Amino acid sequence: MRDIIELVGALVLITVIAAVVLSNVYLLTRDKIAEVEHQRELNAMKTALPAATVFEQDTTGDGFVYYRGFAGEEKSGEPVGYVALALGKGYSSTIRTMVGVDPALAITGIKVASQQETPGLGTRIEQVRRGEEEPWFQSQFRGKTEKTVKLLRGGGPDGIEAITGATISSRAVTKSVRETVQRLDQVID
Amino acid sequence: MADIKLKVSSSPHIYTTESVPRIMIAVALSLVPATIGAVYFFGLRAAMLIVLAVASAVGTEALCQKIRGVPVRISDFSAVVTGVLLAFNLPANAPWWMAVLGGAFAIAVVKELFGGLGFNIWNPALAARAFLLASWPTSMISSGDFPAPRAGTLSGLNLESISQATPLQFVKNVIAPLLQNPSEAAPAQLEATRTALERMQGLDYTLSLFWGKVGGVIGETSVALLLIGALYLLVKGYIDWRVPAGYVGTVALLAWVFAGPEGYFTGNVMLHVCSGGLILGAFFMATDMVTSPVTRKGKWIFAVGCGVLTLLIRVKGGYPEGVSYAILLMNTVTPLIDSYTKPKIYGGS
Amino acid sequence: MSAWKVFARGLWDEVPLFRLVLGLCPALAVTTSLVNGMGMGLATTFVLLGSNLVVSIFRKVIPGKIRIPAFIVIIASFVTVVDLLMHGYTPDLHKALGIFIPLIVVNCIILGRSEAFASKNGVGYSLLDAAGMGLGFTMALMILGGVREILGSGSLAGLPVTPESFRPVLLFILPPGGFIAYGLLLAAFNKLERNRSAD
Amino acid sequence: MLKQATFPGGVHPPDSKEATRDKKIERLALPARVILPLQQHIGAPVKCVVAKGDEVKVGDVLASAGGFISVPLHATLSGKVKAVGSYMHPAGVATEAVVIEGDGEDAWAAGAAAERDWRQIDIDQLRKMIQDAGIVGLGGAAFPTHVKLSPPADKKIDTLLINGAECEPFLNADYRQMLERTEDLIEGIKLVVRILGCERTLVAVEDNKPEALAALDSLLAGEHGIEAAPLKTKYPQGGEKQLVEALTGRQVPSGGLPMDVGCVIQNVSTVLSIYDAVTKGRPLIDKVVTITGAVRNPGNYLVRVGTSVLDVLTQVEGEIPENLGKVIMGGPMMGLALPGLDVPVLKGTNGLVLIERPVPTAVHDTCIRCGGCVDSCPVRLVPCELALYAEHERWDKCREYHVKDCIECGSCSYTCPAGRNLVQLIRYGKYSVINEDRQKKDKK
Amino acid sequence: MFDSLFTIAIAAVFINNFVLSRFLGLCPFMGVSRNISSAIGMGMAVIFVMTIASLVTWPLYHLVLHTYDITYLRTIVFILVIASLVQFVEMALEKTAPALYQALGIFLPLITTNCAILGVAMLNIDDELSLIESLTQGFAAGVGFTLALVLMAGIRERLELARVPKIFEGVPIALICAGLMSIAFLGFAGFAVE
Ligand SMILES: Cc1cc2nc3c(=O)[nH]c(=O)nc-3n(C[C@H](O)[C@H](O)[C@H](O)COP(=O)(O)O)c2cc1C
Ligand SMILES: Cc1cc2nc3c(=O)[nH]c(=O)nc-3n(C[C@H](O)[C@H](O)[C@H](O)COP(=O)(O)O)c2cc1C
Ligand SMILES: Cc1cc2nc3c(=O)[nH]c(=O)nc-3n(C[C@H](O)[C@H](O)[C@H](O)CO)c2cc1C
Ligand code: SF4
Ligand code: SF4
Ligand code: SF4
Ligand code: SF4
Ligand code: FES
Repeated sequence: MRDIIELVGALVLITVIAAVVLSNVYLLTRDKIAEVEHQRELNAMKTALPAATVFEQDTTGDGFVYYRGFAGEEKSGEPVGYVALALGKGYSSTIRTMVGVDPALAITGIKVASQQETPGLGTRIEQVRRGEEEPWFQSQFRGKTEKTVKLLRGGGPDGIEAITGATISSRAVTKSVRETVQRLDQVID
Repeated sequence: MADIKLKVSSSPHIYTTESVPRIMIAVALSLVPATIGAVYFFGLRAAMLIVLAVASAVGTEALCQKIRGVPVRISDFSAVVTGVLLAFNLPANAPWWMAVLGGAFAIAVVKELFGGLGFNIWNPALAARAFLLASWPTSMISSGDFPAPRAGTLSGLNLESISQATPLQFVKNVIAPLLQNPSEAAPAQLEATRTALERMQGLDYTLSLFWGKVGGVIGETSVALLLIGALYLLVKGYIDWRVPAGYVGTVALLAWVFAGPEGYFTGNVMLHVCSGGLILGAFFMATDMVTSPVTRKGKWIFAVGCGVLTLLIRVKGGYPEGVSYAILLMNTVTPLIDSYTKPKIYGGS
Repeated sequence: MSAWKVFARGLWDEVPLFRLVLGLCPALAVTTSLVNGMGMGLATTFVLLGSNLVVSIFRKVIPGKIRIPAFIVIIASFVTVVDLLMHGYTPDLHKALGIFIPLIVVNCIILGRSEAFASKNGVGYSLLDAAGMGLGFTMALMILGGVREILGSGSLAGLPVTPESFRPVLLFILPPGGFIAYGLLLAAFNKLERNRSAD
Repeated sequence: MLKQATFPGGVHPPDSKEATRDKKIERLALPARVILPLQQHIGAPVKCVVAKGDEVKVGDVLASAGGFISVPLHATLSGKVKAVGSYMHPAGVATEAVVIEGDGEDAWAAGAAAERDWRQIDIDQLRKMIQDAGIVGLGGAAFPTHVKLSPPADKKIDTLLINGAECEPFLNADYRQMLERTEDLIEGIKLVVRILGCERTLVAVEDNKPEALAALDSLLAGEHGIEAAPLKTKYPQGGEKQLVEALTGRQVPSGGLPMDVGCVIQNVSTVLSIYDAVTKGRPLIDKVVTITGAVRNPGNYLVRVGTSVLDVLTQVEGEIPENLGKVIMGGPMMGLALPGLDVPVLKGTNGLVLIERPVPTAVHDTCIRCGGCVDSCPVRLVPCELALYAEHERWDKCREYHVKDCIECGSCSYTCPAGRNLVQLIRYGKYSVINEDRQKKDKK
Repeated sequence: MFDSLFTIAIAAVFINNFVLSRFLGLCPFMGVSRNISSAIGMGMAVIFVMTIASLVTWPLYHLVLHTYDITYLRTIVFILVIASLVQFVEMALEKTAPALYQALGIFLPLITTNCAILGVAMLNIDDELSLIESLTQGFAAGVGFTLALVLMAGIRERLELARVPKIFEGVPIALICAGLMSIAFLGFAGFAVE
């Protein structure tokens, strides 16, 4: 019995030492991690609404979360646009897309935040063609409005060209973006 | 006189006249009608794909056998069968190199690594198709750009306002989404969709599937031509009737019960039976003896399992067709089926 | 055994993944690219170094009966440290490796080295052993990641390395391709080894 | 007539019986010399009671039974014992044998050839007579017949099956005897029935021998409890376990004997030998042998046991064909390929099948899992797997998959399109497992 | 709720099979798949341990670690808890159910340091599942593991008789098999289970 107590004591001791060491490492890295997470989110929002530098979160009564974006350092004055997360059921995953609009509700940009579609098909919603900077599918959304965010063969100014072989993913993004724009429309008035 | 040299060997001293090459050649022959059909329907491009797939399969077989240091036995014709069946599973506009890579993968990875003829667990042609599908999905999935067969159309329907696809893809990827999102569709499209569904129930439609007026991969087009070959194999006893009977029967039954446009017991059985490569798969690929169970009971289980999985994938899964994966999955289960379906021995307790 | 031998063993004779088939899950799950493979390898190396160091220092005071749980605690601590550091300083890699960073804790290589080596040897040798094993593991993961990335994405370390007309073999970045690539590499390694021992 | 009985599995090799089907049994002239291997039965070894130089008459005992499960060996020629020594056996190994040089007289030992009425003899005496006549099962197994006719008291025998199936291709020895000695056969059956006291007897004949069935039917018309039973023509219909299953629906338990399910099986020739032994005091000294295949004078011949195959063929053919490639003793499915011609005809020999050069051989390929062997195995084993396990010397697996139940019928090998020699491999597995068992037992 | 549990179960068994597509539990998958009977034993042991690990770690995380804001101790706490749990189960089984212990006992020690168990505990947290969902995922992940393991065992029993090239014998061919199995399991991709 004494053995056992001794052994358990030793183990507890080791664990406590480990916990103490870890809590220190945790404290050292906590701020950095928080910053990194914040930065990640900020980057996505900035891609969606390039004009803004700071964002202010707001939540509607029914739980819809959106952000007001401001140019400059201060979260004050007239917002240069709004950002919200769109969720669409794709082919094999829920596609999460950050959507930005200007005050006139024209889309300023979108950024797919996460998706697990089929490599080579659905994942092409994030494909960057060689020699280009931006994912071509997402860049189509810039300047579109609620009316023109819809799949259209050939794309162009009046619609979004679907990805061949991945209409379902394309539709999921397009539809969820449209619905989010509609949502924002209700909110910002 | 007594010093005559006699051959001593263990009994029995007589044998069946069948042999592996004879069986394989028969299977290759049985595929001739469908091959001619493929060239008729899709032109020389289909011929090119078949030739390339066969050449690649046979070449790879010879090469692998050389490397392994075993006698080269390409004359057993099994690689030819694999090559033809692989090509049959490609769309007519597949790039030429896919036939070559597919043939090489089928033989090198799926067959020779396991020790060659008789030892492979998975159907080489189907595993290669799955490899091609996962690697270059855009070239293997019809996005309305599979070529239509001569004298036919891709979906078997001539409708203006909705996009074309092979029948099951049409149902799954064109019709279903349109019906689910009516707001996105133009009224003309919805109208056309309803018409399409209606026509797909008709006898005319089944007949177009039967004769080969509907698109798909190059070997599945004409049910009639496939059945001619299958009949020959059945008569020769090279394929076990239990497998196609169990497979097609299960699909038909389940399609009738579950796979209707509305509600149970409204399913269009003939659509499910005559399209999506079921006939090709059930008669020529699920029957590959190497990769299916050896006992009769096992064959029944295998066949019914293929049927259930095929319909499950078609109705619930991501793919419109399902035959190739159903067979591959049942290939995976085959060793287990074999070990649990050993016949009860004579006099056993 | 010479110091060099202790170190070099992990690089060839006992290289984890090719000779000792252990640590399979991270090896297959994260090696869709060279960088991921390297990241996983280095993270594991860090934990190996840390745990071997601590275990060898305290090897005489840890009671034999609770050796294994004690080692696990030590390993888990270093894993947590790596997890936190990577989260803060290499966030993208942290995201890509996901759950497989904390799972380093169950990597048999690490517990195996603590048990088989560090608990019986001095600090210097233990560190060399950890470095050798860790680098061997990293190397193996990089080879696997590199091969899969070139074939499956047409790039290496994110840079395009194949001609424009090459259409990547997506299978290699999918789960089946992981198994197959590893199987083929392992066989190639066996072949090399057989040639070597034939000489 | 019963409906044609059969069993599951089996194969249909071409029956090749036409050449000798209608050939009456002919007696061959006495040979100058016979070689008589001492051990021609399964069971306890015999004791040789003659020495070089002894004068013997036909029917004299050369070796006496070594126990209950054993039978004596008799001289099949009158003359002088030329040697007792090691001679080549048809199975390809040298064994102890007695060689007699004939005096050309065919003088019989005293006591032989006396007429007796079997109904007057008591049953134990009958059994003794059968043993003393050296009778063994002539269906192939050469098991002492009197043992089979002495079932232990706790085994009630209700059915006697007379095996006239002769399912091996080419052979007609049993068939010819059924036609030519129908009445003797029926007397013999009644004799056996008396020994066993069973109620029902079925004389089983494949339906490719309608004449034999008809002959039996007409003679059995008024008989009570004995009837002819037609069988579907299929190999190995004549296997005893298959017969039991086909005719009674019972299965002999694995590792058991037919008497465990109330049956005794006797071959047609065996019954006739019993009849001859009891009523005429004639020991088992000759045998009807079908000689066929690549020969000019195919036929059914009555041959003295011990005559060398060379002598037999020389008498039948005049000279040995130049291009002789293989000689099978027995049928082509289970028979032995002879190592040479200077080997004797044995008690159990029922045929010699000659094959010309080039001898057809199977191409050896890997198994393609066609399942043909599985469907054809009358024991319902999985030969393809058993053979692979035997090839890899996995005795544990061989045991698990019942290798010991294989009856070595060869149906699996016959049917295999890949030409795999399945029986050979399975036999290897079977005897290795039996050896293992024996060693284990010895240790205990 | 039943629907979501069903979805989780189907996903863990077929669509994202733990072994074949999530790459968890590969070492025992390779190590204990040589014959069917031990594969079944191992599988049962894993199902058992995964379920109770899910049952125990979930409250531990949500009620203790989260509440006191020490979630960074998750790895260390989980691994210790799982290790003791396995030990405890082993002892309890030995005392109370010797027959079951006979069947599963030899596999339990192998399981302690197996990433599939720790993995499922962590995924339950990362996927933000409820307790009952975690239990479902734990059980189903074990079933998925067992399915893959038993199928693999069947295949490997047959492979013993195959003429696999020398350099592929053993682990390499087993990996190729796992790859082809995983290709076959792609057939479950995109299943719409809801
Ligand atoms: C293996 C497989 C994976 C697929 N993955 C996706 C996908 O990620 N995204 C998608 O939209 N459709 C996916 N699909 C569905 C088909 O590609 C479908 O044909 C397509 O969505 C319809 O687009 P289309 O109108 O351009 O043909 C997948 C289909 C298969 C067989
Ligand atoms: C595969 C096989 C086929 C056989 N075929 C015959 C046959 O056709 N005729 C026959 O009398 N015995 C045949 N036998 C032998 C019988 O099984 C059995 O031993 C015999 O009929 C018993 O009678 P006996 O003791 O008088 O020989 C065969 C045995 C085997 C294993
Ligand atoms: C009836 C039958 C069907 C066959 N089906 C296929 C097949 O679907 N795919 C294939 O690669 N080979 C097939 N083969 C050829 C051969 O059996 C196959 O390549 C083996 O799996 C190789 O070991 C078939 C052969 C026969 C006799
Ligand atoms: S942790 Fe252990 S069990 Fe898991 S992969 Fe690594 S070595 Fe294998
Ligand atoms: S396994 Fe034996 S019993 Fe079965 S068919 Fe072959 S030889 Fe006959
Ligand atoms: S008959 Fe021959 S090829 Fe067919 S399963 Fe049996 S052993 Fe294999
Ligand atoms: S403990 Fe588990 S992971 Fe480690 S080697 Fe054994 S089975 Fe594999
Ligand atoms: S790393 Fe081995 S079980 Fe996952």
